[in-house]
Amino acid sequence: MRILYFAWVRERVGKAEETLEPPASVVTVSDLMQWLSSRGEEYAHAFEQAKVIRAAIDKRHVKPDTAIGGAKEIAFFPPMTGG
Amino acid sequence: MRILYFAWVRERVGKAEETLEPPASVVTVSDLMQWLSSRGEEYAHAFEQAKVIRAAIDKRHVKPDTAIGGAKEIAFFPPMTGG
Amino acid sequence: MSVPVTIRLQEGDFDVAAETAALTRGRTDIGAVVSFVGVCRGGEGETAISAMTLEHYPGMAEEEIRRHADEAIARWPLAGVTIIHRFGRLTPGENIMMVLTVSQHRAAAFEAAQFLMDYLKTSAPFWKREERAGGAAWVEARGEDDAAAARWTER
Amino acid sequence: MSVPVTIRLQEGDFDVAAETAALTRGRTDIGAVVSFVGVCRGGEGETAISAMTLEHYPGMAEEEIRRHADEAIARWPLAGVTIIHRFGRLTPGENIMMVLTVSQHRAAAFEAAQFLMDYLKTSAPFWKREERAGGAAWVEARGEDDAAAARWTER
Repeated sequence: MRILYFAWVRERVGKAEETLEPPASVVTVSDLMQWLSSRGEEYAHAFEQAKVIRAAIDKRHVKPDTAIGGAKEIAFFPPMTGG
Repeated sequence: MRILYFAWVRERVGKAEETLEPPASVVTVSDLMQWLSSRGEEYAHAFEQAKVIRAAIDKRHVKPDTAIGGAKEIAFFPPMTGG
Repeated sequence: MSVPVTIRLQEGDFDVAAETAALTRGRTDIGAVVSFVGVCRGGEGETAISAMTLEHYPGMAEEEIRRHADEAIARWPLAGVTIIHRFGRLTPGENIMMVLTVSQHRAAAFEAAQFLMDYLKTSAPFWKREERAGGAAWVEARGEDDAAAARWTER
Repeated sequence: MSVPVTIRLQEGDFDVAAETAALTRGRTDIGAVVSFVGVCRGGEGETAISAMTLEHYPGMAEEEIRRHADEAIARWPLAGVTIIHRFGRLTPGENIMMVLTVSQHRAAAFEAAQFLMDYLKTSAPFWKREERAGGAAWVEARGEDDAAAARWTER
């Protein structure tokens, strides 16, 4: 699945997007954040404030407990500041 | 004192303004409307719905029980419909 | 700092973009620009209007609008207010009036513009007369406009 | 009748007057035109910003704004909505975004514009990064923006 990062999440991870296949044990958005955190220091830093980070599946906002099954694109980003 | 009429009050009275000196018994705005009503059919028609008509003394909205003493200019008009 | 307030009554049209530029040019303290423009509607069928004439009370109209602009400035942290109201004969699609409020943040600009509109509707001395196929008639005041104005004193 | 909705994300500036004309031209059913323009503020002294960069999530930003525009149309009797949001680098005094709502009466146009702004602030995927003398930093979301958005679901 395609994973996108925006704003300071992108800066901390060090890339704007990547394609990853998380293991079957990763069921929810929250699980995915935890799994990503284990992938290295830059990920751990990006997701250390996991409660603050927002997620979208296939371009729609989702809650941390949303299942990621079937998702083509998952994005992680800080609270929005547009407008 | 100068008396002004606007919108349908003006049309019914048949003039936009006039200068009148009401008798001393005319104390309030309401008294003045009653006194004007007695001045002829056109006035009676203009002020027959006295409760609907608004008044201003020297360019400020006033209530019917406001005293008219000292007023230079009194205006009568229907509820406003600008904006 | 004194807040710039412009109030104009005029027969001709106005240019919201030019008024906005005049109020914001060279400033970097403004984050929110809200404008309201009231437009002459035409209606449909037998009740369609062909034109509207706006009568006003010269002198009082400016003073009354200025009193409300001053009140808006006292209630909200505004960086500027411009209000222009036309009078005379207008046809459907023409602009009737505009309110422009600018502020650092949007809440103040939005609320002040609504406050000014609600008060203009109920207390600025203007009267509309509509021309229809069946003749001309003065527009009746709407009870909901009084209710809209009342909400600003209820809180 | 389908309500015209225009949503654009662009790097360049926009022209509120041209957008208003595009939405109202040839129509006589519109009585109220409300526009909001968000402008890049500069701030003062040591905290003054020299520029701001807007990052966005292409694709989702359009879709998210469209969902809210559709909701606004379902909730209020609107005659049209135009929303334009810029991205990229902007300097103080430059326009950031605009919301334009038109309707027969002012209440719908005002409320829909505020609703759209409140939701854009909290749910459209845009992020501001401000450049100051001391360096650049991402803008933090304001709690009052969440509160402003919440008021539309409370009633």
